[in-house]
Amino acid sequence: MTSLDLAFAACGLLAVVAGLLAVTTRQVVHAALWLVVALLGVAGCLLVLGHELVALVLVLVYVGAVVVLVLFALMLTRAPIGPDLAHAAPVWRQAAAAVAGAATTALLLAALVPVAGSAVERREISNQAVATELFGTWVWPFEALSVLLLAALIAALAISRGRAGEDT
Amino acid sequence: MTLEMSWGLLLPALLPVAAMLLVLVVDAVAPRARLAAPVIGALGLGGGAATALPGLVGTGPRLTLCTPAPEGRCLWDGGPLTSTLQVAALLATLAVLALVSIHRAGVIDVVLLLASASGAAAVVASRDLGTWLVTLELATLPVIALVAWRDRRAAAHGALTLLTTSLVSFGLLVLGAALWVTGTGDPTLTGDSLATAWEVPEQRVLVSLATVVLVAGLAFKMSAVPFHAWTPTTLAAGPLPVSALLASASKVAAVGALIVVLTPYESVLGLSPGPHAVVAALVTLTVASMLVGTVMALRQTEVVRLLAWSTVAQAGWVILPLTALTAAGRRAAAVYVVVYAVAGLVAFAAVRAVHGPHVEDRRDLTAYQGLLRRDPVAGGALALALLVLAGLPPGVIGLVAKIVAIRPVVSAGLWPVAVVAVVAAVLGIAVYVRWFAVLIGEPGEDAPARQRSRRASVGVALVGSAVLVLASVLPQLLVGLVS
Amino acid sequence: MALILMLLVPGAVGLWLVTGGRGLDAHTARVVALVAATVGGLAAVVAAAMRPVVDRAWIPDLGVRWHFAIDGISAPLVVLTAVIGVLVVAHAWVEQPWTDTHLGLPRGSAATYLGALLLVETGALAAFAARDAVLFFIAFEVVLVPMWVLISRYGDPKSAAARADASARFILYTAVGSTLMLVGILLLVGQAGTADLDALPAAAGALGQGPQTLIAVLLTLGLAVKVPVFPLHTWLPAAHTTAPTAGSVLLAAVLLKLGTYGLVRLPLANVPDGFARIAPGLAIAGVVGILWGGLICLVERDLKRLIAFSSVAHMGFVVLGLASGSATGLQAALIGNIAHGVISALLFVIVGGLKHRWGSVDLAVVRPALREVSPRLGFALILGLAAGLGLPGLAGFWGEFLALVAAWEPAHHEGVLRTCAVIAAVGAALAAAYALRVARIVWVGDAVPDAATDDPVAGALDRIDTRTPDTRGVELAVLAVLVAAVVTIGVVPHTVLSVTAAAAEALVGGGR
Amino acid sequence: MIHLLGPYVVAALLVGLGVMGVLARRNAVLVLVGVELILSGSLVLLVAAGATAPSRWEASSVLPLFVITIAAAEVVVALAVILTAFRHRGSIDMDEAL
Amino acid sequence: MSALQVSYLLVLVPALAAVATLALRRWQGPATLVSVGAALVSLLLAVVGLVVAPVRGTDLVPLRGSYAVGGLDLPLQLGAGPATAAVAAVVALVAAAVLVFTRWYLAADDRLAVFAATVSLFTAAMMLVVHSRDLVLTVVGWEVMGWCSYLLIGHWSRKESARRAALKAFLVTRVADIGFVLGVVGLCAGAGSTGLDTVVAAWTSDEAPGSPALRSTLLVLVVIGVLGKSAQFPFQDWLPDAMEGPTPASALIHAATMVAAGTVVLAQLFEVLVLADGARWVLGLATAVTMVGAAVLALGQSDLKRLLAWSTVSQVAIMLSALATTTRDVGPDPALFHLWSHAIFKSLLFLTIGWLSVIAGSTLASALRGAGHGHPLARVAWLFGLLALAGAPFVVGGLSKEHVVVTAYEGAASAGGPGVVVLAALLVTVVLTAAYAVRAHLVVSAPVPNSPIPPLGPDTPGPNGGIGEKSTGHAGMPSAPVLASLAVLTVLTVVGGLVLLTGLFDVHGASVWWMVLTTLLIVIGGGLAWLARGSGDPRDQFVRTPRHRALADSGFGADTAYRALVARPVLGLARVVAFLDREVVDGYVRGAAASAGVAGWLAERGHRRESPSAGLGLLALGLLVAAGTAVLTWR
Repeated sequence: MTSLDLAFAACGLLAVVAGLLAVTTRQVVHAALWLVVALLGVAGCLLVLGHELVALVLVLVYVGAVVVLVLFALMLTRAPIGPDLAHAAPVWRQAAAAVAGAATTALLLAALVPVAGSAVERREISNQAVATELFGTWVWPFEALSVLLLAALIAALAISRGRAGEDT
Repeated sequence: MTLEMSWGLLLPALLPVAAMLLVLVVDAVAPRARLAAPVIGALGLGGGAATALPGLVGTGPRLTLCTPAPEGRCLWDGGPLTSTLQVAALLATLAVLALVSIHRAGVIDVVLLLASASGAAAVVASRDLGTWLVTLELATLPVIALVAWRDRRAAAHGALTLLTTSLVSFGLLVLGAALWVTGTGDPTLTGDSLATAWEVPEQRVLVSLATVVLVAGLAFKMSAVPFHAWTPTTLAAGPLPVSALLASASKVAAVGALIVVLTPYESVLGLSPGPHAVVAALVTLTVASMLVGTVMALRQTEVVRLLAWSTVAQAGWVILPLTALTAAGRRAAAVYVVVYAVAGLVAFAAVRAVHGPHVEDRRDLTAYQGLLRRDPVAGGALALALLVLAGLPPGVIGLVAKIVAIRPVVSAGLWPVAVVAVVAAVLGIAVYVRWFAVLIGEPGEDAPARQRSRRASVGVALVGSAVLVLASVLPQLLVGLVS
Repeated sequence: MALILMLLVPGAVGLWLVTGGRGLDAHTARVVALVAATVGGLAAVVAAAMRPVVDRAWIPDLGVRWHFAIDGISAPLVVLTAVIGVLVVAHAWVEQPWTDTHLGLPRGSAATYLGALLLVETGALAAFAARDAVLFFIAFEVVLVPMWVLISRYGDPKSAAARADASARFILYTAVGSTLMLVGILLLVGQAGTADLDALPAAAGALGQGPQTLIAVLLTLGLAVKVPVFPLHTWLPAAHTTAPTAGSVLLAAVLLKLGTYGLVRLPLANVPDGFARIAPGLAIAGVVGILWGGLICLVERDLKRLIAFSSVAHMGFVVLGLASGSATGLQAALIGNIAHGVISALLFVIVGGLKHRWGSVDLAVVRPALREVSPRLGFALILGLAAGLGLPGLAGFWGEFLALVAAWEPAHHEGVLRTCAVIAAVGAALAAAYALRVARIVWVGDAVPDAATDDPVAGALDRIDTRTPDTRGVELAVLAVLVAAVVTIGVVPHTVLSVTAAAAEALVGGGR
Repeated sequence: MIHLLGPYVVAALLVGLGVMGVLARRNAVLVLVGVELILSGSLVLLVAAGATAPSRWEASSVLPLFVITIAAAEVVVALAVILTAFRHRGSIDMDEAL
Repeated sequence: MSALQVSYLLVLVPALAAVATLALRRWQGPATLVSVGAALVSLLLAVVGLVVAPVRGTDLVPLRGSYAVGGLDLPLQLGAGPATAAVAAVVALVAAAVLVFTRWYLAADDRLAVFAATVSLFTAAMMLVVHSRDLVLTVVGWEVMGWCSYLLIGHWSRKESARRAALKAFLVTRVADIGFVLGVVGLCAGAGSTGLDTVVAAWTSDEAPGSPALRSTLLVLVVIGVLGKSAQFPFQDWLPDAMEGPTPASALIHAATMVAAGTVVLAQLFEVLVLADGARWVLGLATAVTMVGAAVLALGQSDLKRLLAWSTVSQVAIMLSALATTTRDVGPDPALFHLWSHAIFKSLLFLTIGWLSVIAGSTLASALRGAGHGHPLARVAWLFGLLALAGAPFVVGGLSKEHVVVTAYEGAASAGGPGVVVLAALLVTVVLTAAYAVRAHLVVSAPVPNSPIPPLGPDTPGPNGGIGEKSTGHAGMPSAPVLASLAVLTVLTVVGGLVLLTGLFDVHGASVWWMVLTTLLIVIGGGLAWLARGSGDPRDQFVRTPRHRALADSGFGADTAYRALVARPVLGLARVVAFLDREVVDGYVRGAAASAGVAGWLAERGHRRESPSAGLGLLALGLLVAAGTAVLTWR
């Protein structure tokens, strides 16, 4: 158990607990807020693992943009501030979902734990190197990503503007 | 880092993007020019397909985006198989563009189609997880928008279904990718990267799990059972051309992506495909898809739903040869999906020619009573497509495709799966012959009136039929593409 | 050249008739079809005599070639198909299913009907001539859709449900068989490394016992549907009952032959050891079929169904011959095949004619004696029945007798096959019983009441058109050809046996 | 020094929670939340792979960036679709049939 | 002309005549002329054949090489020997007489030509059996005869009893033929050839292709077929029913062809038969039972034609019994000799009763009383025929029967086979035969004038189920050719025994003691019948109650037994099978269709809620399945 392990455990615990609350809370707005907490926890994990850039982007993009959008969407779809009884899933389904989630976790653990091994030295990741690779080797998918973003933008615009009545 | 890059190989994916940008620019400059967008779009798609053609005949490796030797890996493979799928996806999108019909196609339609096409063209060529993930989503995301952006309740519902499943599938893909990187330490989907991980049993398990998760994620896009639930809803609710796109170009892209994932296994598993997790997952998918899809299609009377369920069944047929995890199987899957895409497009085009653009029409089987007599062109094309799908001569190419699909499975010793395929094939014949019987019957009184603006649909149906006839006479033209 | 002509002319004309030529009036269509069938038939006869070979690449990646040739085993079948092809087209002058309106609905065009006939013929010819396993399968499948059209579209005009049921049964059932066969073929081709039927036996001979048996099981199961072998026969009666006369004739005389021919060509020739392993099962299925068909014929009321079941019984003998594994058995199967082709064709033409005249062929309906009201038709019927029961001097005898001899002295599994021979001989007596039952009811008019006045069915008798017109014209010609064939094969079996002898010897490795 | 067990466990738990969230929720927006959890679990996994050994082309850093971006794009489209659906159906209840 | 050529011609000429007659059937007169002419040509040929008959033991040279079907040789040869030449001659004679008679008898029939053609074909088939040196050809002739008998018996198809009799005749013989065909198949398959000489050589050699038990079994099978064709117990009942056919047909079937064919075939296979004790026992017991039973039944018939039928059964049993008892040294010729003599006198009897029935309008004994008055030739023919039947010394029948009796005695004496049983049966039969022969004579020559019974139409059965004869429309005086043929037959009946002088039949001399004994027995039998003659039908003295008469007329109820033991179970089984086929075998087809339907219904239920979350639910299912398979199968 090293200090890094401890730090990671703390962040991880935060992320997991917040995630649990995010998927179980009855109040939809709380769910979005708990997601923020969970994502912050994940960002912390990433930091502990040495990937500051990724952690930063995660916080920026997710917390800064995505969750805000989610909140907006919840508002626009008239989500209640209190517990959302209209969308409460039956208990059996929640139980089934829990079982499915647990099964997934178990499966992943069964595959991952054997390769975990003992403690290893954390590698310093230089943003320089990441940038070089990103704009060197990965330039092609990076450009494709831009096209994707453009397409998503147009798509979102088109959808939200709509086109009345006419059909292809 | 320097990348060796040959632009020629990238053009099939780049040209649609260029066309897309050009459409946007033209639209910004001259918003009145309504014809500009479709024409540019068609040129982009056609050009992309044309630039992929050399790959069909070329020999030798067509790799690009390679890092320097000795540890060099290539991110892009433009070989014959890839080129075939690219041409198929691009031309299928072109056909869908035609189905949208030139006058109605707005800028947004064209842009989204082009984006999707470029994604499809890119994903089949990609050999690394980054490109693969990005372009796969590029192929998918615009389609969701295409389903949704028509302002209708049913379309919105279909889009919601498609969206949620697609989101989850994306989550699975990312999870699979993460597992893959964890297992191999390598973001490329190549035999080399797999081979190193294969040495260590724990990593082997991890990699297998990664592939299973990736396959599951892709099964969404291919609408394979049990990841198919969006298919009937979305296809029936969305606009017909988009359904055709989902059944053709999207399916080609998904199969291409699946082939990319499975190719590495040829080097490690191909020789002895025993009870391996990947094989088991594929067998489950193919068996379930073939059976459930056909059985459900057997009960449909709404033709688009019937086609939707037949898509599910055909997804099983596409996956069938892949269960062998051999190069022959990979090629067979490509051949099959191309044949299916063409036949499916012809069927959708014929349906559109019969019913016109109005989804609210009663698209029931009874509307096809005696179509072959009333409307020999659309009826004939539809009949041919149905026979091809059923795999019955004179749709010889459908039969050849079935032979092609079963062959690798049998060679790999998985003949029980082939026997299941027999059952599915027979049920499939029942599905399509049921429709065919309606077609060749006598016209009833309550036949729908002939649609007026159907030139584009009929054209697509005819071109597709011509391809099918040609391929039936000379199957080698198609079968030989991928070898 | 002859081969190409034989396949191309009927095929192309048939395709044209069902697509472009649908608008043709009935007379033109018939003439066109007859010319095509005749040219194709002549070419087939020439090809059967000259034995040309066509061999060129078709799908190199699958190793599939356009490889057509005719050898001793296929030559009689090719000639049979050619003759039957001409006859069924000629029969369109007699029975015109496209004019059989029911409920006032027209039923498609003459051109489609004739085109479908020609396509079936083409498919059968191609299958008999194919020398490539995969090509054989494709040709085998070609007949499905046109035959389906014939049944579902031009079948019994009375009941649409029956047509739908029978045609669906036909296509699905046979598709099960053919697809299973495809799996077997692909397994065989994959293991042997070639699809060329000439090279396959040598290549497949080296396979081990396990693969051979598996391949043989798959192939035999698949082909047994087509033959049909008990208990896979239930599609046949429905199809025969519903199909128009020409369809029944084609079905019995040509399509069933595809099954036995396939059994000879694929499992027997290529995986002999595997086939020998499952031969007892096949033989048992065959003799059960003999008894089964014979017994049902004793109580069956519908004459067309009855003849269909008798086909099951006759094919049982063919299967028994094949299962014996000896050259004698193979020869027996081949001549039995041909004989059944002409006999059942003859019977179906007659019964189709009767159905046309009477409206139904229910044996429970009282009708005047055929020998009284239409002697020529009656003569043909009694001859057909006699041939069907295996009367020596007519076509049916040789196949049955030789099959019995072969089963008595088989190449393997002597105990099982001898038992089968005994049971098959009992089945031959059943054949006599049902043939005479038909003769008694139809030919000599058993049910004619002596005094019509006090008979409850007298009312029914009045409604029946008792003036059954005798056969004449084209129908007479068709019958005459078939009768001549039945007698010729019966009196001079060597016309067939000598053609098949060398090939049969070669197939089973030179005698017992 | 760090144990890799930690990241693996966290990733597995997050993915499991995400699956649970996706399955248990009827509100379409909250399904998104579940998906985000699956994605973040996968990110942890990806990053952990690169934290100890150099991955080829820094994939363990680059791929998370890609994933985050794609996810953002998806969310944009998803929310648009959800809003459209809400406009037409009056609810975003996933259990509501057409 | 060699004997071989004669034999080929003897087969071909009637066969071609049949085809020609059939082709000319529109013109009845010329058509029948063709067949009669052909029959006369055959007769001529047969006489030539007698002259050129090869010396015993000469090998026959095949005309051409043999065919091979797989491992089976098919020589398909014909051949001739002294005995076959004699049999062929009598067949040709009877056929010619029958055809001549037919032209007169059926002159008014609209299907006369077809009948004549069938008779010609029948003759050809019998000639084939007689001359066959190949078992397949034997089977061919054998079955064709069966078919022709079906056609001939059923000739008057407007009559229900004729239809039924034809069906019965064919079916009963065909059932027995199961055995015949199987036996032949076994013999041929074992020998690898169908050639008679090869088969005999193979199965009599030391290295026979099968065990003695197998050989015996195969011959038992052949014997079963022979029993069927020759109407022996338990297949006897079809023959009396076959009297429903026109009388010429009966004459043909009874005298020279069908029922006698079994004797010919067994004679051909004699070398093997003597080695097969089982077969000899079966044959001997069956014939012993048959000859006595049939004679008793003949005595009790109310219908004289049926009486003749039963007498045929009995006489054929005598022929066959000779084969069962004869030793290797004696050979089959006593049986063939009896065949020869029986053919002559039985055809004479049948043709005479045909003539008489035309006069009387029926064949019932009550109708025929005194029918011989006014037709001396008929009476003479009838008398001599019956004499021969009874076995009076020196007429042809007496001579041949004498040889059979001696053969049986020798067989019994050499202590092998069923000789004793057969001998006892023979002696009983001699008595009974004499009795019914005397009875038949008494009926016809009774002094009571013929009571005018109106001629019966063909479609209405006579009283008591008797046989209605066809009204020919003429006064009952046959044409000159018919009279001539009757005269020839009568003469031959008297002097036919002279054939022994030609050496065609290889028979041992008869014993004087046995001749005396049988004569005594004949006198006893005939005397009893004469004493019991009474005022009406002498039968009444033996069979007093109507119940017994009915029993006799129904042949001890064999028909009922056939129905109960064979027909009904088979039909019942057929119904069961039809049911099974419909409901069980087809069940899996419909089951498959139904299960596809049910699966579709279930799947549709599973997809009924097309809500977005349903898809996610399926996803969970899929994930669990994938996880399960992954865990179970990864390696």
